Amino acid sequence: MIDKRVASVAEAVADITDGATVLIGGFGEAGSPTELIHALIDRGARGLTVVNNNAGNGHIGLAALLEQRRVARMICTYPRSSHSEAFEELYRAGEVALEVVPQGTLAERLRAAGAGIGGFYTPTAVGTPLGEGKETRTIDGRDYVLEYPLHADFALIKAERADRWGNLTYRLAARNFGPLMCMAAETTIVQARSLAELGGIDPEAVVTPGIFVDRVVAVPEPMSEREAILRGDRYP
Amino acid sequence: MIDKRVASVAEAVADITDGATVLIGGFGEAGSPTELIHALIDRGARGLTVVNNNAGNGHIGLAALLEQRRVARMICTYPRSSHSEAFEELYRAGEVALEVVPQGTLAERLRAAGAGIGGFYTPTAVGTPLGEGKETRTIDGRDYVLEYPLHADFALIKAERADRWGNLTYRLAARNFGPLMCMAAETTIVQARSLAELGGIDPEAVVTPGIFVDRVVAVPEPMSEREAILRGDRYP
Amino acid sequence: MKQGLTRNQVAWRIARDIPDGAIVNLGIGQPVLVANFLPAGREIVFHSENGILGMGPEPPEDAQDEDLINAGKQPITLLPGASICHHADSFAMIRGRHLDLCVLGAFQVAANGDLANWSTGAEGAIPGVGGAMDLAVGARAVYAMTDHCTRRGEPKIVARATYPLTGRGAVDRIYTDLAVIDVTPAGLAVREMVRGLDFAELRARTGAPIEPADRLGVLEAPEL
Amino acid sequence: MKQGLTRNQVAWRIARDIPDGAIVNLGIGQPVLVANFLPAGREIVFHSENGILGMGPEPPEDAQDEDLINAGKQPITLLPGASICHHADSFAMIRGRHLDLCVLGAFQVAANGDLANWSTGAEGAIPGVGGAMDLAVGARAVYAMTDHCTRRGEPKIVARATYPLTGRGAVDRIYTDLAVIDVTPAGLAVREMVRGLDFAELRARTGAPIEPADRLGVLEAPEL
Repeated sequence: MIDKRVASVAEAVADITDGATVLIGGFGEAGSPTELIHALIDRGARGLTVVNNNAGNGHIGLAALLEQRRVARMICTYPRSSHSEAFEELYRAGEVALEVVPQGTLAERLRAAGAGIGGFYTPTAVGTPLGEGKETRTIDGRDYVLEYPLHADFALIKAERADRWGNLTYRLAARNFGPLMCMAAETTIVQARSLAELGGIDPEAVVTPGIFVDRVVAVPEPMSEREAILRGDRYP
Repeated sequence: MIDKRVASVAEAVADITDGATVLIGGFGEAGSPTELIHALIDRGARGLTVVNNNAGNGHIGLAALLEQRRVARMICTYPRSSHSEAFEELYRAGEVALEVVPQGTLAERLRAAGAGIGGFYTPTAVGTPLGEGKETRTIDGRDYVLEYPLHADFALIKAERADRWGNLTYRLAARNFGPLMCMAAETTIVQARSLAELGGIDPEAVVTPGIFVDRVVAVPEPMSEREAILRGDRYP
Repeated sequence: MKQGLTRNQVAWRIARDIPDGAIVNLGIGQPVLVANFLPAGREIVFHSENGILGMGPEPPEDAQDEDLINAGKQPITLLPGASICHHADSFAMIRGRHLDLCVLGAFQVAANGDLANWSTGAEGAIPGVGGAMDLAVGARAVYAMTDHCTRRGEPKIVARATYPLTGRGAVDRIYTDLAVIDVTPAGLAVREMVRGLDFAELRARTGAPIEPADRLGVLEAPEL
Repeated sequence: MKQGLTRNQVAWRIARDIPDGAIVNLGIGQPVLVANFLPAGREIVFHSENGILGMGPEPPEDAQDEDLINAGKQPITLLPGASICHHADSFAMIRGRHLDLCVLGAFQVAANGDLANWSTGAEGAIPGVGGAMDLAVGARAVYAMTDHCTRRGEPKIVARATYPLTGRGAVDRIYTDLAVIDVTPAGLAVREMVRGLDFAELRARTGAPIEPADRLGVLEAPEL
């Protein structure tokens, strides 16, 4: 029997080891798997490479992971925000490396990793500092740079519903990078607001098919990043 | 106001001209836009390049378009089937050219066209006759061939529901190439079993966002390919 | 004497040029103002990089939803006809040239349309690009919305960009507080200029050669 | 004396090797028989190239639906837990190495695992490849299911494929009516052989060098 459900967030992240590359879903406050990140902080892995659109807000979730000095390298599109002081301090202190990737290129590199594509030509970043040093090619009169897939060891994803096969739905704009990161990681770990019976998700409504998911854990009332920041919450 | 609805299939295909490249959705009997193809036959355009997974069945739809000598070139993955005699006769008589593409490569080339990707490296067909003459590259120890996007002038697609912005849903396995072809064509023409009021399709359930669709026409009771073949139907 | 348009007035001017039915992405910052001034009777579809097509205005505070934000991380609503997709599909729309128009802010626009809007290249600054490079290269038309000069009076329209580029030859038209300027193969062509400015003055405030377009109109907007 | 297994028996034998929880694609033709012989208690998820994960068996004729067919164009059902996707996502599953296993028919399998199953290369034949090349290169494990020899007695397991290839080094294991053979870096290793055949006979019917594996078992199956 296929049963990807695990009992706790601690169990879900128990095999994430030092030096792992970890994709973390979410865009702004929508879709952040905050409880899984906190479990990862408890787990204690260090020297991580973390991929996220941003670089954490306030002092919870990814920002807390950074503050706990667990992240050696951030790959993101836009590290700054109104509450990104955790990253900014570490970056200025030289305690975390940063690779900035254009957002569409980040999404496409994740998809390429999941889809078995060895590389692709994108027009994005041609002639800019982020295209420097990359192989370029003119195809049908348009210039492109060659980008490579972005594979990872783990993905931490927040979904709305999940079943024991790992089929997922997402809520509204919390979908963002989730479906792509699920494809790109060797092991995909999902926190879902609710668990459905098998067959409880309409086959046409499944956004991430279970084939891309390894573990599912129920987190019925995930933390609100916005409220946590307003309250000044810190983790741990 | 945005209103992509047109009154008839004839109006929907009225600007398809000789020599156009036309993507035709469907896989087997699921998702074939038969009524749009018949309108295209009535329209009279010749010398078409047609892209479809197969090459028509019986004597309706794509098979009829072939029999009417409108197709100069077929790009498909698998032209033969239990009822593909129309294509086979023309092919043996040298009246239609054939380009066979691996199915995953066809899907990915359509997606690349829609997504602005200039080319991509796929491991599929390496070392086979379908990879011959293609640029190859070894990336991280795996061999790949370089494939290019497959752009088209028109796409003919069958959907389940559509609204006036062109948002689409598909029914079950009739989804197949539809979402990809909608992205890849300059002009995408859709027949839908029903038209929804704007807002009548759940935003999370939209499979093809309206941005990829140009025209929508209601065909409430589309022909069953299976029944048409059993009856021996011919078009016109 | 206040000579130029306010930012709201520039936004109003840009909004007038967005045709009915257009699919539009408004960049973070000044460009979002454009949505406030759409002429009545036009149905415009707004795209947001984070997987939203058919974005509506910010809801009242008690109706905000953390799962419904735009690329600027601000609460939004969905209009009837809206759809949600993931990031790869959202950027397929952008990179695949499906957006009719994008309005972007600018640090510099060069005479050849080169756009710099993501980094001043300053020592110690934390870089961040978001979706700007994809939008610059992908949208069918790119309008730059910018002050004509910096606060220190330096031109933002320049012969060659000195800041790190966002995209080469990306910009089709520039809207400033002083002028509306087309980027053409022959150079920068001024379509509209505010009253009370003569062309020599505009030239003086512009860091690249400009010429009047065939018909030079007046850039004006109502009090806003 | 009928020496070898029937096709149903080969399908039964393959089914025994599919572990609980595996995600599997069964190629068109003989391989689809495998689904009929799954050992009780194993939950196997079947993938079909045309965007279906969680495919169930063919329904009775009065419950068939033209919009619910598999890659072989046959009517199917969906099991609880099934999902639908488009072709690019379906082949992302394949090419991206997410399928645990694929069973493919074969014209020829070479000693190095090269697979030929899409074209005999015959003059005048109409080529068609479908998803075979993607499956050959993408599935984590590829099992070839084939008669050991052609009807004319020619070996289908060969030193070098003479038919046009489907994929290089694609096959991990070969199941025939006579034997189960692993493709290893050291060559073809026979894991199981039917009773009543000696290894020299098997060698004679095989067009490539074979050696017995460390433990050579008996290939047998119940009457089916």
